[in-house]
Amino acid sequence: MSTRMSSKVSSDQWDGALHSPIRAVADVVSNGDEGLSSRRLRLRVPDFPGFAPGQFAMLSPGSLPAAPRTDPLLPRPMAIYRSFEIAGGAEVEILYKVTGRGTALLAEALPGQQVSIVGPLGRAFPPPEPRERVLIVAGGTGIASVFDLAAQIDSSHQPTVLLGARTAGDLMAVDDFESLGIEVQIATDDGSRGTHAQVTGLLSEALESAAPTRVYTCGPTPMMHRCAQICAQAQVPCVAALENHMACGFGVCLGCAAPLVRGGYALVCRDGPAFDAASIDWEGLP
Amino acid sequence: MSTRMSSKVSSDQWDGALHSPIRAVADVVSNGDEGLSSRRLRLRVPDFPGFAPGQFAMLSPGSLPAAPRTDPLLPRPMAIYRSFEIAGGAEVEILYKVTGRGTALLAEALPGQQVSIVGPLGRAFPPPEPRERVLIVAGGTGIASVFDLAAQIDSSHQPTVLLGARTAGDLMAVDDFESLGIEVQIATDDGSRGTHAQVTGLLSEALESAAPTRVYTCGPTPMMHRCAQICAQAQVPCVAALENHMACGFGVCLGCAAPLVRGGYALVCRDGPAFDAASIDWEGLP
Amino acid sequence: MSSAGVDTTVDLAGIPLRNPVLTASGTFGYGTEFSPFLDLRRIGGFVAKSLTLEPRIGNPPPRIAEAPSAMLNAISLENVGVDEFIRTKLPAIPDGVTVIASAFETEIDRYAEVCARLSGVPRIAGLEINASCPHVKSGGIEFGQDPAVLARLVASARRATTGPLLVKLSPNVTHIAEMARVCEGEGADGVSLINAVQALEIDTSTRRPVLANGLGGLSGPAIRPIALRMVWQAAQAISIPICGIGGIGSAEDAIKFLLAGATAVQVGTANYLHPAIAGEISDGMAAYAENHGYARLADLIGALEFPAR
Amino acid sequence: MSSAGVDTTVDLAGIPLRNPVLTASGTFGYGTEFSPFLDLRRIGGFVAKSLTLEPRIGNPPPRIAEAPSAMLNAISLENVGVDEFIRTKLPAIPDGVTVIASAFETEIDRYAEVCARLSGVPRIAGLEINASCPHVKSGGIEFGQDPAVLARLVASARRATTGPLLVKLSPNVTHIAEMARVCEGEGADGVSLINAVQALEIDTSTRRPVLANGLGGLSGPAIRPIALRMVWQAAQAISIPICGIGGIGSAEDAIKFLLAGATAVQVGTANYLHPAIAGEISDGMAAYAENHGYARLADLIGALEFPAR
Ligand SMILES: Cc1cc2nc3c(=O)[nH]c(=O)nc-3n(C[C@H](O)[C@H](O)[C@H](O)COP(=O)(O)OP(=O)(O)OC[C@H]3O[C@@H](n4cnc5c(N)ncnc54)[C@H](O)[C@@H]3O)c2cc1C
Ligand SMILES: Cc1cc2nc3c(=O)[nH]c(=O)nc-3n(C[C@H](O)[C@H](O)[C@H](O)COP(=O)(O)OP(=O)(O)OC[C@H]3O[C@@H](n4cnc5c(N)ncnc54)[C@H](O)[C@@H]3O)c2cc1C
Ligand SMILES: Cc1cc2nc3c(=O)[nH]c(=O)nc-3n(C[C@H](O)[C@H](O)[C@H](O)COP(=O)(O)O)c2cc1C
Ligand SMILES: Cc1cc2nc3c(=O)[nH]c(=O)nc-3n(C[C@H](O)[C@H](O)[C@H](O)COP(=O)(O)O)c2cc1C
Ligand code: FES
Ligand code: FES
Repeated sequence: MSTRMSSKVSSDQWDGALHSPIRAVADVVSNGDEGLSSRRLRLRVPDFPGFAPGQFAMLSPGSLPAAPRTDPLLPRPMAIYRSFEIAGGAEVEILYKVTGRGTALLAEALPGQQVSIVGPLGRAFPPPEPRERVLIVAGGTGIASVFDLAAQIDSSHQPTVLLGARTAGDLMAVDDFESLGIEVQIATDDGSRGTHAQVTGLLSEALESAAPTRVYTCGPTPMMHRCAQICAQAQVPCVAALENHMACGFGVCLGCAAPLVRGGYALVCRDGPAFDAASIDWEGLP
Repeated sequence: MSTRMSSKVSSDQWDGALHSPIRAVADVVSNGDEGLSSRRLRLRVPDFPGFAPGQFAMLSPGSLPAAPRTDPLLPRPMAIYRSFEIAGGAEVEILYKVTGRGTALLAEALPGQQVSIVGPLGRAFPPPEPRERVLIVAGGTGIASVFDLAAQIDSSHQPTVLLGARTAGDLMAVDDFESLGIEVQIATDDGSRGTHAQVTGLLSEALESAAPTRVYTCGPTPMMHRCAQICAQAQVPCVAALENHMACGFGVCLGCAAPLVRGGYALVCRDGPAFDAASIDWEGLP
Repeated sequence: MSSAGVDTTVDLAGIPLRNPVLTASGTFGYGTEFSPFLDLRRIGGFVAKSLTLEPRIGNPPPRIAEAPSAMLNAISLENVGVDEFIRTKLPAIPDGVTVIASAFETEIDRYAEVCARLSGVPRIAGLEINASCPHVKSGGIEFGQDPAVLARLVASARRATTGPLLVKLSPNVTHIAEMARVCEGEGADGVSLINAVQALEIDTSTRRPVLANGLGGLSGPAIRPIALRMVWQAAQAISIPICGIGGIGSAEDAIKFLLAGATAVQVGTANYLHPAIAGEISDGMAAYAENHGYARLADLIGALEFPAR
Repeated sequence: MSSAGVDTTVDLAGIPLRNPVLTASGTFGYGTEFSPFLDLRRIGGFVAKSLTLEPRIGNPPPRIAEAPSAMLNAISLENVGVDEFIRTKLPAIPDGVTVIASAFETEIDRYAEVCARLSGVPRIAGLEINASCPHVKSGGIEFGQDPAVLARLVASARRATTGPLLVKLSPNVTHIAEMARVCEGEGADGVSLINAVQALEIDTSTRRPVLANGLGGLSGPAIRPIALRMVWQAAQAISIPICGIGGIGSAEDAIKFLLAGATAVQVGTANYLHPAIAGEISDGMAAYAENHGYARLADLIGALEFPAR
């Protein structure tokens, strides 16, 4: 699948073409406060080959200014939120929260400055089976990881997005999801927006319908773990996109290992980030 | 001497009052490109006690943003160019060139951001004797170190400023010196502005007059060394402000040692930065 | 020969290299992972992930963490095993790419067996034995931390292979020069240094180490001045070639290692930040030589002017 | 007792400290230099610049340089000498400030003489002997690099003073735990670790070391994970108290050292960046204890939950 505006691709298409990753020096087009707690970064990436939903990129905000810094050192993994084709490449959008030093440095990258990017990395979300209804459950920064999935899924799958956060202020991208014209349900821990509940409560309710369903989830580990349990009980397939710490993003540092139920480890960056939730040893995740 | 606008103090006054240094978190008021190769930083420094000509401050541009960095690590010494009293402190001006990673980081400190400052540090230039004519010879970033000296010296000393640079584009602060109403002579290595010569050539010429003279100099070590030689030959006192590398700026790391003719070392930050040029073992300087 | 007219070739312990830039074991996978980013023929070659006799799955996560200008890792022994490497990984590497295989184990005879299996395999230009592994029989201290144990390890590996043999030293020692001399004495063709520095990082909210393993190895720019010192010290003590490793992220960094006495360098952690960096370092080294009037990069080896004592 | 109601006092090797934050030798001058910035009674105390028998002038410049998240120094032995310290520096220190004096020399009997002169001086709460100096008679290796030499040094210093005796260890060793045990065995009351890590930085334009001395000591955040590892290893081996040093720049950093087993900490390079940082670290440690439900900072000492092996 190539870089696109918002044209939908049929779900069985996105897994087909793998986009060979590139490393590029990207110009910052914009990097604005989105209100709530998130920021939207737009990068002009030369030769960007496109991406499939679920893929991510590694961003190094500190390595390119006139005063290159080695602290913070490691690049930060970020889902590719969406991209727009332009001559000679693409504008790539990242939706992120400032949660530490690397993302704070990213927030300082102003138009006119540059950010090093490596991507797209990882595998796409596996597409749903033809007649499956799709439920997308996301929380925290995981919300950014599922936006393109929501955007790509054919309406025949009746996609519903369940977004969770501690408070209304912690949510991100709600308007974008709503503008896709798909159903969005919100739960907050403090009731400041949507249902006063955990998002996994919404999931349980949604699974009461008997229709064959597939769940996709991305967010804090406890949330995904709970989704996996609920789906296992309901005998519904669940795909979870993990957010392990990463150093390289393309399978060489072996740092992002996720323990598997059958023993051994998968590499989140290479074998994921999306996995069959039933295959993950959730207790063994950090 | 307290913080001031541009009121001159009589030269025997500035050495009297020592300003106990402070460490402060300073707001960046402005940080603009000055044309040529220099930049002007203005900081709002709470409780700034004032300074005397020749004193400097240590600036840490990377330590205070939302994403504190430990690389580059050490603070950078910068002459205090001038300061303006405001309620509760002062606005302190620094004129600097981007020559490496620390100064490049300083150039990124935007209004609204903060810079940690420690100062004023070091001793003032020794004032001239009552009837001495004053010649100020400066080059490179050393030009910033002598501006307040030029501003403070009483017109009875007939101060003349000799500024040198490789090219016109490497000069800084020329307009400021000219607006002091004192004589400014310029020499560039390539003749792109002023005399096509080294600034030390201007000095030799100026010393041909027999009037009792005192020379102040700050700039690249080879330039100051040459000034010292010329002055020694002409039997004219020469005060040189050294620019050794520093870690602390207040006499505790012992890093800024300058070798003395009589053996042993002086600490540039504590015993200087200004020294009787004849006391310095110029060959032993890095 | 680089296009600049500088002779960039070096001979590392009998391994002829196009240029002095290798990539370090454990930071470059099995080579093919980098093909989207870098034509491996632009660099001197690469050292593959260390191999054990059997495939190993490694430590539980978290395995990595960040530290000031550095990263910590405790990947442990995870690798596909020596046989799988020879069967599937090696054939996937493009022709013309110089491959150095790395061996590590927990006992000396197992090390020797890994070396024996890698020995004589056509695509492998040389072996590097990673002496930074804890030796089971010495109560967990690293092979490279005890001169007597190191001597036995090197002697045994030497018997197991006739090809070029590099020994990769642990930095967690008092006298790196002594360790380098042991390697030279036991017939190693060269030494590689340094491996990651043993370190600990703690999470004050959990009051546990950040790595599941507890201790880990520190790598990246933070360790470069330590690595440079050790390379210089080793270079004063031995006459076999040295491969310099530790925090190299630019051509200038690599030049420093040559000046300190290294014949070649390995780029490690920096590959994660910029997967084509080793190629840029190669080009930049040739440019440095040209700008400074050196006809051959090899002329920079050991050219440091060290102050008289 | 801090205002927060947390008991911040600790007993470091017989030296009662108001709180666990000291400042490190060579980074805090003789104490008074910091008075414009910090009331020294806010911190546990300070370790003065190391003293030799005679005043020494130190190395030629450049003596310092920057490295990734670190600095390098080769100040060498510059100090006013032990007698001048006692005569003029000590009386200038405000009452109520805990002073630890530091001794270093190039031979064992000279160390002992420095210790003897500092011993029993009323304002001095304890001695720290800096074992990272090159020992002239051992061909320049550091006292702290050879267990036998270290044992003789500690035994001799022990005889020279009856007061609290800390030994400051060199990190440039294979087994820090062994060195710590030697100190304990010879009667030291505590150990301080780590000193700067031996390192080299090179200027590729001059092709010379950046420091006039050639080698230097690496300090600052870059070495913190190494220091933390060594403190933890020493804490597993000895039961005398440990003073943790290396790259500490925040209360969180200091807490990590306590968790790893340190009774107190010393702040070094960070004093240059922010001359009141030690005071902020003291306050922050009390706040951490309060936020995490510890009534005494001392309860954090060694509280690290290390994964089972
Ligand atoms: C595949 C993938 C996609 C992601 N997509 C997004 C996204 O679209 N938007 C967004 O805001 N965030 C996303 N994240 C999380 C994001 O990577 C972290 O928030 C970020 O790395 C935190 O860095 P920091 O320096 O601000 O935090 P610090 O806590 O200072 O980071 C310290 C170290 O921990 C790592 N780290 C900390 N938190 C996380 C985390 N949650 N996941 C992975 N590594 C972490 C950092 O990368 C760094 O190496 C994604 C993570 C992964 C693995
Ligand atoms: C007392 C004093 C007053 C100064 N006043 C001014 C001023 O008003 N305006 C101005 O532009 N510059 C001034 N300088 C020089 C200024 O400190 C350096 O240009 C600056 O430190 C360079 O830092 P960097 O990170 O950009 O360079 P890098 O080369 O990356 O710095 C590496 C290290 O070397 C040190 N260093 C490099 N060059 C110098 C130098 N010339 N002097 C001292 N240390 C250096 C840095 O501080 C740092 O520790 C002054 C220096 C001193 C000692
Ligand atoms: C994640 C990771 C895994 C590593 N695995 C190995 C390994 O398997 N074998 C080995 O000899 N060195 C291994 N190393 C050490 C590197 O090869 C190198 O010696 C060290 O990282 C220092 O170089 P650097 O600072 O450039 O990274 C590993 C390093 C890292 C960061
Ligand atoms: C410039 C400088 C001078 C030092 N001088 C001494 C000294 O005289 N005696 C000593 O025991 N340690 C000395 N040290 C080492 C420090 O006390 C400390 O052990 C080391 O810097 C590590 O701590 P840090 O990373 O917090 O700086 C010095 C360190 C620096 C940076
Ligand atoms: S992040 Fe390096 S292997 Fe996955
Ligand atoms: S800069 Fe530290 S003593 Fe002068």
